[in-house]
Formats: sequence, structure tokens, C-alpha cells
Amino acid sequence: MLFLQLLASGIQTGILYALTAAGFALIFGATKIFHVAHGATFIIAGYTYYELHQLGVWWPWATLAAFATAIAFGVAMALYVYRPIQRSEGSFFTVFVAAFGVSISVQSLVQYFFGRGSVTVSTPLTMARETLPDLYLAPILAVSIVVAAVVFACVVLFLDRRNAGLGLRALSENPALLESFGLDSRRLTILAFVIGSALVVPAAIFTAVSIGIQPASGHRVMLISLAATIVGGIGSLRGAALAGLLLGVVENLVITVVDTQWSEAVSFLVLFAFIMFRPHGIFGMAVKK
Amino acid sequence: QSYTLGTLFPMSGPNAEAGAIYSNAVDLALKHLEDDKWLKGKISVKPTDSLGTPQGGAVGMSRLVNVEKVPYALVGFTGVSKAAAPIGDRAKVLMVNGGAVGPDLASLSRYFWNIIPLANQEVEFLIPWLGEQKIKRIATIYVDDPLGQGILSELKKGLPGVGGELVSSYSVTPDLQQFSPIIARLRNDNPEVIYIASPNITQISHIIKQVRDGGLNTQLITYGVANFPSISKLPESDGLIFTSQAADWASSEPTMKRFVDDWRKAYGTEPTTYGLNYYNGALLYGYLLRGLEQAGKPATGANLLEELERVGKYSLAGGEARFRDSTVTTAMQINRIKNGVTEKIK
Amino acid sequence: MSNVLLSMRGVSISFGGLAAVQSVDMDLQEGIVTALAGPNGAGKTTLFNLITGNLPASSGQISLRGKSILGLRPHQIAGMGIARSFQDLRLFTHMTVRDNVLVAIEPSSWLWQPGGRAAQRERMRRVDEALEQTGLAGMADSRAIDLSYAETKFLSLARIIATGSRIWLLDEPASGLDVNSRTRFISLLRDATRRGVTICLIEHNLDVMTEIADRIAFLDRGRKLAEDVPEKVLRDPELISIYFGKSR
Amino acid sequence: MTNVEVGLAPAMAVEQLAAGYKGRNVFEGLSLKLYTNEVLCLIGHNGAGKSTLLKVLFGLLPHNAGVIRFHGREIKPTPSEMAGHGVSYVPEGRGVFPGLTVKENFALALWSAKIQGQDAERRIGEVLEVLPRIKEFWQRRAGQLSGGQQQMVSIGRAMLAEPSILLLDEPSIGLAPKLFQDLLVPIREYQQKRAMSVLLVEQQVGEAFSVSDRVVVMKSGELIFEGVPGDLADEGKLMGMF
Amino acid sequence: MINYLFSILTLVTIYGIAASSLNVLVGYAGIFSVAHAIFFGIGAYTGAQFALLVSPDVVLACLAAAATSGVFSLLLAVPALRVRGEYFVAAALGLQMVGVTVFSEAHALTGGHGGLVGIPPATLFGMDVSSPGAFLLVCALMLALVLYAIRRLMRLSFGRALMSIRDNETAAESFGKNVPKLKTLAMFVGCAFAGVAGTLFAFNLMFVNVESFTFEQSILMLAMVVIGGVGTLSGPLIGAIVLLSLPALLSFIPFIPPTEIGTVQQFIYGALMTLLMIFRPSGIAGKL
Ligand SMILES: Nc1ncnc2c1ncn2[C@@H]1O[C@H](COP(=O)(O)OP(=O)(O)OP(=O)(O)O)[C@@H](O)[C@H]1O
Ligand SMILES: Nc1ncnc2c1ncn2[C@@H]1O[C@H](COP(=O)(O)OP(=O)(O)OP(=O)(O)O)[C@@H](O)[C@H]1O
Ligand SMILES: [Mg+2]
Ligand SMILES: [Mg+2]
Repeated sequence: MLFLQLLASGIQTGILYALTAAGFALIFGATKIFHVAHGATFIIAGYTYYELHQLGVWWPWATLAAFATAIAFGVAMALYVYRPIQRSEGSFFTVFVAAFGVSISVQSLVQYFFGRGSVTVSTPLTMARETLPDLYLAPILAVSIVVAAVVFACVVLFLDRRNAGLGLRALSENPALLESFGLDSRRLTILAFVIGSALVVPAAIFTAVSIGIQPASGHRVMLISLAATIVGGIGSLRGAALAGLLLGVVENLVITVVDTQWSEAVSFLVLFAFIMFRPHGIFGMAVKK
Repeated sequence: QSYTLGTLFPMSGPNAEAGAIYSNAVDLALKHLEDDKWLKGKISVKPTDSLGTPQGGAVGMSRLVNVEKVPYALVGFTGVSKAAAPIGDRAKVLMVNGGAVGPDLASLSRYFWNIIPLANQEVEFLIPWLGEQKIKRIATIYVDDPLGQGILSELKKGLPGVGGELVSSYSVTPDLQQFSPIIARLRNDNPEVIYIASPNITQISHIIKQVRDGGLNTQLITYGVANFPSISKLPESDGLIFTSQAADWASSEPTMKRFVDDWRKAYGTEPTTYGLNYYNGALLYGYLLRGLEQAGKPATGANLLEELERVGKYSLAGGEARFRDSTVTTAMQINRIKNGVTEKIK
Repeated sequence: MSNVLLSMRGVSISFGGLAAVQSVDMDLQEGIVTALAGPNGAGKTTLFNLITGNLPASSGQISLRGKSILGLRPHQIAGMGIARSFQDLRLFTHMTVRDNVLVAIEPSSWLWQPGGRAAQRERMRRVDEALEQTGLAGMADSRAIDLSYAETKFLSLARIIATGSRIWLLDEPASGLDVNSRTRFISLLRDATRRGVTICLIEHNLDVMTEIADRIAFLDRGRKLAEDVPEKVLRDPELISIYFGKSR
Repeated sequence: MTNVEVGLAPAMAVEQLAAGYKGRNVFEGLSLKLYTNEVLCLIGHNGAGKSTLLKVLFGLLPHNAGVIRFHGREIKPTPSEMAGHGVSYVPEGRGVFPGLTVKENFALALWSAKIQGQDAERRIGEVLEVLPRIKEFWQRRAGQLSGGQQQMVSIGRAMLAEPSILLLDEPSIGLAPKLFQDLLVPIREYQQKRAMSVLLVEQQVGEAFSVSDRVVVMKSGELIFEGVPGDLADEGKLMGMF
Repeated sequence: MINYLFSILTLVTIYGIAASSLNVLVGYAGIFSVAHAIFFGIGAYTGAQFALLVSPDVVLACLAAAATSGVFSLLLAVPALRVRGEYFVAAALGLQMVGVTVFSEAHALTGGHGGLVGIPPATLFGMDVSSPGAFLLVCALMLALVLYAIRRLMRLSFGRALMSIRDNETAAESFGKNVPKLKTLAMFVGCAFAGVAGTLFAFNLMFVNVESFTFEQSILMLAMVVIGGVGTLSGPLIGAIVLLSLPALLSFIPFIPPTEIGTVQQFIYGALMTLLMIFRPSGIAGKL
């Protein structure tokens, strides 16, 4: 039973990771931008929802607003931070440091306006009940599974049907060539940021509801997303999602065998092991020489 | 004549909530000293941000010592205190900690004093009560730092004496936010009480919420940190028991009453022991300075220390405080949170 | 047959199901220019990669002066005097032109300067000489990324000239060059052969091929179909129909 | 010569054009006309500015002065707009996405030209007729193809849009001579069938001239010669121009 | 005031060494490490333990730390030989996260979260050099030494070989560069210098614990390199000066409410980082 219980909490955690990781993976896969401010998107979405919820706004409106702010932030990053840097041929690390600076600023802004502590949205959805003998499950688990499934289905369908997925892959390989094909690489970049940023919104709301968020949470979100993106294989959306799920489950199950303080490090050991023994990840293509 | 008081609190980062409360307490105390015309001179605060990290602490302390040239500094947080102590010690600055409770803070330096009872004292006080309540099975979630280790070793040492047993202990990293797997295991361990020992306020509130969400109704116990609103105001904290230094908010003792009333008025929140300690820490400075003024001595760290060691006891808010061996000894109490209000149960 | 420097016997490799190179036998003779021709995808570049150790041969034997070099790492093979260029050039884009050449000739596996100052001066002299020959002396201090197309081609050659290697493997070194540059390029290669350098070059341009090659080896679908002096190969009706077309 | 009237109006023209990189103009005051239904061959030494001109025409590079006209109308080209006008551009070098399969490369071009369904199938069929060898590696990743195979794909995908103007930048690089000839013939046929305009930049002068209607020679950013291929049959004269 | 200046300057020199050593990896060898704080930390712990157990001599402690950090650099060299670019960034990230956990669990060596206290004042050949001025002098000398060493190395064939690998590994190989060996060597040199910086850090604070070796620290060092100018000699030092003096300068701004100082500082700090990158993408000392 302990195993099942841990599996359930692993899936719950894993879904949050999967959603954030998929967003990061999509952006990184398509634009080769190491979007370390992804964690900031998460915080912005989470706090938007929380603050509106506190004001008594009906949850669908709050959710919509969270989508709006998250997407607006992501697109603003693409247009006003990453684009100028890339236009002047800034290196990988220039982008990295710039994005990190934004994360720091966003974190302190949120602290300034909304306080530094952790905030939670209380709902009865998170109360666990004994569903099976000795197995305690909260309704939020079912809700998040359904939401994640629907969200992923929508994204995958959109990318496939509209050829957008193909465009994003091409963008990742050579944006200049994309222009030679007569496609607008700027629009595709924005598209990647829109979808990628939108993907974290459900994760942010679930976190606000089930764990609670604080201005400093963004960091960890970013790290896990990054790890999952690599484990899943760069450029693979479903890889990142699966890896996120896997990391969540591993992190939970592993405490049956190791001391609890190691559980977080285990995710990164998994990452390390993947890089050493299967560097192209679960679904990725071989690393190019 | 004017005096300076240095503060070295985390003003940003995950523990900034604490820094804000500490600063408010200091401001309040200085206002009271001023209103009372307690001193000939005026005390001005020199705030520095410790970022809550050792390096921040070292840089901040160095700034307080070398730029602001304060003779007296209020500090907080274990890592910060440990990094700041040698710097203050070298420059002979009297440092007073009102927030960190790691047991190893007792012996940092002659110039480093704690105006807060350290965690081991709190656990010592709790254990007999557990015996009285016939509580046998105790589990703990702790952060493997001096605080957590101190609490853990006190529990291990004390529990057998009252017929109790530490059934399990889970060590976590200070920034862990997800406790569902630990909660799943705790459910299997079936303890009567779970003791939470973390230096990180946010983390404690995460643990409390997630334990309750996990459908676990075990009694939760923690130390004085539960005085922070983000813990005590959490809906899930209902029923939480915690030890703290004795602080009777309804007391009619004038210093205490003035502190409580003015705190509520100025900040619109309930006062906490942390606020109280830093309020007292600033008051103590006033008292020491007054002693020096009367003796006609300059306000240097060495003189302040001498004065503190000479007098050794002051009547601060909450009663008389005795200072010996770098630490204050105060009465302790056990509290329970009920409907968002903290009530004393012992 | 004169002095065979590099010899390949039954060399093969395949990618998945695709046999990119199939049991190729070929000899490179000292001081002789062999042109490697063949349709696109014939396996020419792959053959180079096999020689230089960038790809592992699945079977066959490659030996340099009688000693097998199979299984050696690329840098070891380079150390034995085989220099190559790449179809996509692969310059050290952010280093200066001079450093691009210098780094190619330095034995640099340790923290100190091998051979001391005297050796370094000698190397600098060789670098300057190579730059002079290729006409790049004027832009020795600009970064490789700022060069024009023709200049990058010449830089890629300068790197090889300076190494003093006796065997050069050149992958389409003259493609895209205009008539003038091409002439200059060919004369550089001629100078080298006069010094006894052995060259194997992949080339699609007939003018270049006929002007410089002593022998032409013809590859198609991984197999060597012919190897002979240009006059014969260029008259082979089969090869004309699959490769050279009507131009001559 | 079916459309004589249209034939007189240039499909694309530039007047007094100036463009370059980082504030330095590669050419200034350049004027050139590309008529409908003609293959115009642009030759010149390395670095003359040929590729730069093509990039400006397709909107990949902004011009600093002068005007660009498309069927007489002044425009400020951007790549997507030019693609919409029926202009296709084959860049210098490997113009394919190495990680995508050949099929996907084609799909991308179709997406760009907003061609779907039946129409798409038909056009793919037509291109494969012109370049039958593509079928051999239709499902393979373009990055694994040999240089020449990639070049074929690159040209094939540009023709998918049934362009009215085709800008070709040194298609011969890396191609076997026979293949290049084989490629030029169908391009020429396709061009005549659809009255397409082709601007062909080449170093393989012999082959290029055999399919060209007109030749211009560029030297250091200036057009120093305009005429028909026959004018330059004499190799010495050509060499002198470089 | 002068002592405060000394303490800031000491930090600048220490971080100057750390950032310069990171620059060997990032700027010259193209190894994108985000785990430099771990090697800084290994050096700090080694130096501290050396001072506690063997001798408080700075130079000896630095040597011991350099050797230890250098040897541990193999942990990172192994993935660096297998993967590149973003993959390596992720591997380094994994090492960083696991390293922090190890630091906080290996109580016997690191004192866990409690850290190591009571590090004795630094001496140099038996002389006490723990006063702010003297220690600054020691640090400055070390910095000069490290910068000189890096400058020499990078002007030698070693540096050029590294840069050629950075620009194109396959081509470097076919010009005789033993890529694994060179990368491992570069890693050793970079991490050993980081160890020196760590030791000085330990002596300076007289206290070390894991909080000084977190991911944020690695990023801080990286930011110094990038903001200063990747692959330039003076860049990392400039970056260290900018990033360390910034909070100090900001703390002198008078009109910010005391309780919000930290937050406002952090905001400005982050914003400046971004703006610098947007307007000077190749760093302050970098070529535009
Ligand atoms: N890494 C690889 N993986 C899979 N297939 C490959 C790889 N490299 C080459 N090939 C295939 O092997 C065959 C030979 O390729 P190679 O590059 O040697 O051709 P080539 O003769 O150099 O052609 P070109 O003249 O066009 O450059 C081609 O069909 C190519 O698709
Ligand atoms: N991206 C660029 N940045 C800066 N300068 C450039 C760039 N591309 C080309 N140049 C310069 O512009 C000039 C013209 O280049 P262009 O590529 O147009 O020549 P070209 O006629 O196509 O030559 P080639 O026959 O070599 O292809 C050259 O001097 C070249 O160095
Ligand atoms: Mg080839
Ligand atoms: Mg060109």
C-alpha cells in the first residue's frame, strides 16, 4: 500500500513537472533559447490566480487571467530580451544571464507587492480521503490527470494539424533558413513562447492549490524543467512530459530505499545518469557530433 | 550625542518575512525609548541585508563594523550569526541574536549573546509535558542542520525518560517543498505526534498544510517559530502545539502591555515572540547605554559588554530576563493554536 | 608502381542499411594527385572520414607506409602526417587567421610550450609563409568569421600547407571559387606536388580535375568503379553517362 | 514569347539600390531588371555582391537606399511577403533542414506557400517528375544525405510553390557535373512552360550560359556588363572581367 | 570605512579568481559549467580543514585545495568528454545539485549545514596575515598570480588548442589535438584555481557552510564572466567588481524604506544584469 500511496503522490508531482517541463522543452526545442525565466512565468501565473482568487473572482476568470499574464510575460521576454540579444549574436550564456536577471527581478517584484511568504489557495479538492483501504487520495489528483491529458492532447493536435510542429522543429535547426523558405521565424518564435508559457499555467495553479507557491519557487520549477527536458531528449515534447512524470514518480518512490534528504538529489542523479549513458534522452535523436 | 544600532536581518530572499518583523520590532522599541526620553542621545538604526546567507552575513557585518561603526548589532539566523560572529568579535561589537535557535549559538564568542532561548531549551521543556499527556510514539521531520540536530538529539535523549519513543525521523533539505512521500511513510509509522524542526518558516507551513491535506490528523508540534503569522494563520495550523518562551500577550505588566498594544496599533497584526525578542534586544541596548551614560563611559562594544555582564538582569517586556553564559533564561510555555488564536496550555 | 604511402584494402562501412562505402581498394602514391570523383552520395566524404579515423571502418584494412592505422583516433592519425580539409571548411571561427594556422601546427598537449621559444619562432615563420602563399598575409589579424568566401577557402588550405604534412585529403576545396581564384588555387596545389606532397582531392569540377589530377578514382554507390589516368577515365562512356555528362 | 506586353514590364526591378552589412555598403546605385519569362544569369568574382543582391530581393536583408519594384509596384520586401507574391529563393549552401526528412522539408515549403490537400499532392508529383532521384531518399533525414542530394531537395522545395520568380544562388556547388546539367534542363523547361523568371547566380559559367537568356556581370558591387551569353563565349574576355 | 573597503575588495579579488578560473572553462575551452561553486566549495572545505588540522598557512592551504579541487574536476570532465552544449549544462547542473546535498550530508568533512567554524586566522610563512589589509594583500597577490598564469597559458599553444576545440572539435582533432586530454587538463586548471579562491574565501569568512556553494553562487560566478566578457582576461575581474560592488553601492541609496531595501536591491541587481546583456551582449570587456 505504501508503494501505491507513493506512486499516487509521485504521479501528482510528476504531472506538475510534466506540464512545466513540456513548456520549457517546447520553447527550448524550437528556439534554442535556454528560457531560465520559465520559473518566473510560473510564479506570475500562480500569483495572478491567487490574487484574483483572494479578490473573489470566479475561478474560470482567474484561470483565464493567469493564462493571459503568463503568455504576455513569455512573449515579452521573447521580444524584448531574447530577440535583441540574439540579433547582436549574443552567446548562449548571454541569454542565460539575461534571463536569470529577469527571474531575480520578477521574484523581487512579487515579493514587494505580494509578500514573501508562501501562499495557498484553499479548496476542498486537496483533502485526501481513504479511497481504498489504506490508500489516501485527493480529488485534485484526478483533476490534474484529466487537465494534463486534455492540455497535452490539445497541444499535440494543434502542432500536428496546423503544421506548426514542423515549423517549430525547423525553427530550432535554422531560423535563417526558415526565412529563406518564406516563413516568418519571429512569428514562430512567438508561437513557441505562447504555447510554452501557457503550459505552465495549469501547473502553477495546481501548485498554488496543493503545495502553495512563494516568490522563490520559480527556481526549482526551472531546474526540474531543464532536467526533464534533457532526460526526455531535447526537442521532444512528449519526452519532456514523460520525463517530468518519471522524475516526479522517482522522487517519491525513492524514499522507500534512501534517506529522505536525498530524494531531491535523486532527480538530478537520474539526470546525470541519463547524460552519461543515454545522452540523447528518452526520445531525442542522437547527439550530433 | 547620538548612538547607532546595527541590524543584520534577511531583507530579501525566502526568509525576508522574518527580517520585516524583526525590523518592525526594532523600530517600535526605539520609538518607545525616544518617547520616554530614556537617553540623552538618539539611537539611529543602520539596517543591512544579510540575505539570510553566511556570505551576506559576513559582508553585512563587516559593513556594520567598518562603515557604520556600530557598537551593538542585532542579528538573526544561524548561518548568518556564525559568519558574523568572528567579525564582530574581532572589532569588539556586542551582538545580540533574537531569532536563531541553533544550540551551537551558545558558544560563538564572548560578544555574541542570545536573547532567545535556544531550541534545546524548548524541547527540554516539552518532554515532561509529553509524558504527562501519555504520548508514547513521536515522529519527526527535521532539517539536518544545527537546529534540527539539536532538537533531534534532545528528543532522543529525553523521550525514554518519560516513557516515549522516537518512532521515526525524516531528514529533509531546507528548501524541500513537497512532502507527500514522507507523509505517506509517516502514515505507516502511525505516530501520535509529529515534531517539525525546520529553520525555514515557509517550509514549516508547507509541511503543515500537506500533512493535513494528506488526510493525516496526527497532532503536530513545533518550536517557537510557529509564532510567525504565515504559520499561525494557516487554516491547517488549527490545533498545532508549539513551545515558546513565555509571553503573555494579555499581561498587564506595563512594558509588555505597551509593546502589545502599540504593536497591534502600528502594524495591525498580533505580536509574536520574535517581535518581542527584537523589541527587547533594542530595549536592552537602551538600558545598557543608559548605564554607560550614567557612568560617563563612551558607548563602545567593550563597555556595553562589561555593563551587560555587570548587571546581568534587566526587566524587559515579559518580565525579568537573566543573562548568563551568552544566553538569556526566560520562562517557557506551551501553546496551542485554536481558530487562528494562540492560547497557552501550559 | 612507385612508392605507395597510403593503401586501403576492402574498406567498408554502412549506415543502417545503406552501404556507404563497400570494399574499396585504393592506393595513394607519393607525389601523385588522385582525384576522387563520383556522383553525389557516392561515399567520397565517407571514405575520407574512414581514413582520418572520424568514422570506424566495419571491415578492411588501411595502412600508412605499411603500418595499419585502423582504429587510431583522429588526432593520432593527424600526427602521422595526414592533413585534411572539410567540405564545410570548419574553420576556428572566432580565432584570428594567424592563430587558425598556428594552432594547426602546434604540438600542444601540455601546459608548456613544446620546444621553447626557438621552436615557436620557427612555427611562426611557417605560418607567415603559408599565409603569404595563400595571399592571406594582409588579414592575418582578422577573425576567420569575418573572411569572405574565397578567403575562407584559402585559409582552409593554408592550415594544411603549414602543417607540412605529406598527405593531403581535400574535400571539394575549390567549389564555388571564381575563375581567378580557382587558377590561383590550382597553382598552389601544383607547388605542393612539386615538393612531393601526396594529394587526394574530391572534386566535381572538370576543369580542376583535368588540370591537376594525375589519376582519377571513380566512386559510385560506395564502390570504386574505375581508377586510371584522366584521359582514360574521361573517355569511359559509362562514366560519362552517369557522371560527367555532355560537357566534354 | 507568349506574353509580349508582360514581357516588357520587368517582373522585378531595382533602381539605385544600395545594401550591405554593418553600415558598409556592398553595392550602391545598382540598377537591374528581371523580365518575365527569362533566365538571367548573374556572374561575378567571389565577394562581388551577388548573394547580397539576392538576399535583398527576397527581403532577407534590408536595403539602405534605392527602390525595389515588383511588377512595377514599389515594395519593401519581407520573406513571407515575397513568398506570398510567388517568389522562391534557394540559398547558397545547404538549403535544407538537416533534422527533418525530405518529405517534411517539402511539407514546410507547402505550408509556407499555403498549399494543401490535392493541390499539394499534385505539386509534389510534378517536382518529383523533374527531380526523380529525390524519391530514393524521400523518407530520410536531410542531414544524412550527401551534399548533392541536399542541393536537389533544396531546389525541389523551391519549385513546389510554382513560383513566378525563382532566385537561385550557386546551385552547382557540390553537385556532380552531370547532375547539375540534369538539373538545369528541367528548370529551363519548367521556366518556359510557366513563363517564370529565373535569376541564376553561378560560377559554372559554361553550364549556366547554356540555359540563360541574358547575362550580367558584377564586379565589386557594380554591373560592368549586360548582354546575351554569346557575347561572352570568348573565355579571354570573360577572364578579363573578373 | 577603509576596512569596509578592504573587505569588499577582498571579496572582489576572491571572486575575481573564481570567475577567472571559470573563464578558463567557459571562455577558452567552451565547457559551459554551471557547477563552479562546487569546486569553489571543495576548495573552501579543503582549505578550512587544512587550516584546522594541519597549518593555517594560506599558501599551503591553497595548494592543498587546488590539488583536491583539481582531482575532483574529473567528475565534470567525464560528462564533458561525452556531451556538449546544453547537454553538458544539464550534466553540470546535476553535479551542482547532488554536490550541494553531499556537502550538507558529509558531516565529518563539511560540518553539514552547521558548517565549519573556528577557522584560525591566516598566516603566511609564520606571519599573521589575518588583518583586513594584510589579507587583502595576500588575496591580491594570489589574483595577480592566477591572472598571470591564465594569461600565459592562454597565450601558449595550450590556450590556442582549447580555443580551437571550442570553435570546432572535429577540425581540432584532425589537426592533432587530443581533445579528451586537453579538455580534462583545462578542467583541472580551472577547477584548481577555483579551489584556491575557495580557500581564500574560507580564511576570509573564518566560517564555511554549504549555503555559499549553491546553484545561485555558480550563477553569480557565471554572471561575472559573462557580464565582464567571455574569453577575455580582464572580463571576469570587471564582472566581479561590478556584481559585488553593486549591492554595496545600492545599500547607500537613502530613500528606500529600510524594510524593502533587500527587495529593491535584488530587483535592481536583476534588472541591471538583463540590461547589460541586452546592450552589451559580449560583456563589458568584450569586443562588440
Ligand atoms: N552520418 C551518416 N549517417 C547516415 N548516412 C550517412 C551519413 N553520412 C553519410 N551518409 C550517407 O552515405 C552516403 C555517402 O555520403 P558521402 O557524404 O560520403 O557522399 P559524397 O560522395 O561525399 O557526396 P557529395 O559529393 O554529395 O558530397 C550518402 O548516401 C549519405 O546519405
Ligand atoms: N553576413 C555578412 N556580414 C558581413 N559581411 C558580409 C556578410 N556576407 C557577405 N559579406 C561581405 O559582403 C561582400 C559581398 O558578399 P556576397 O556574398 O554578396 O558575394 P558573392 O558575390 O555572392 O560571392 P561568392 O561568389 O563568394 O558567393 C563580401 O565582401 C563579403 O565579405
Ligand atoms: Mg561529400
Ligand atoms: Mg555568393
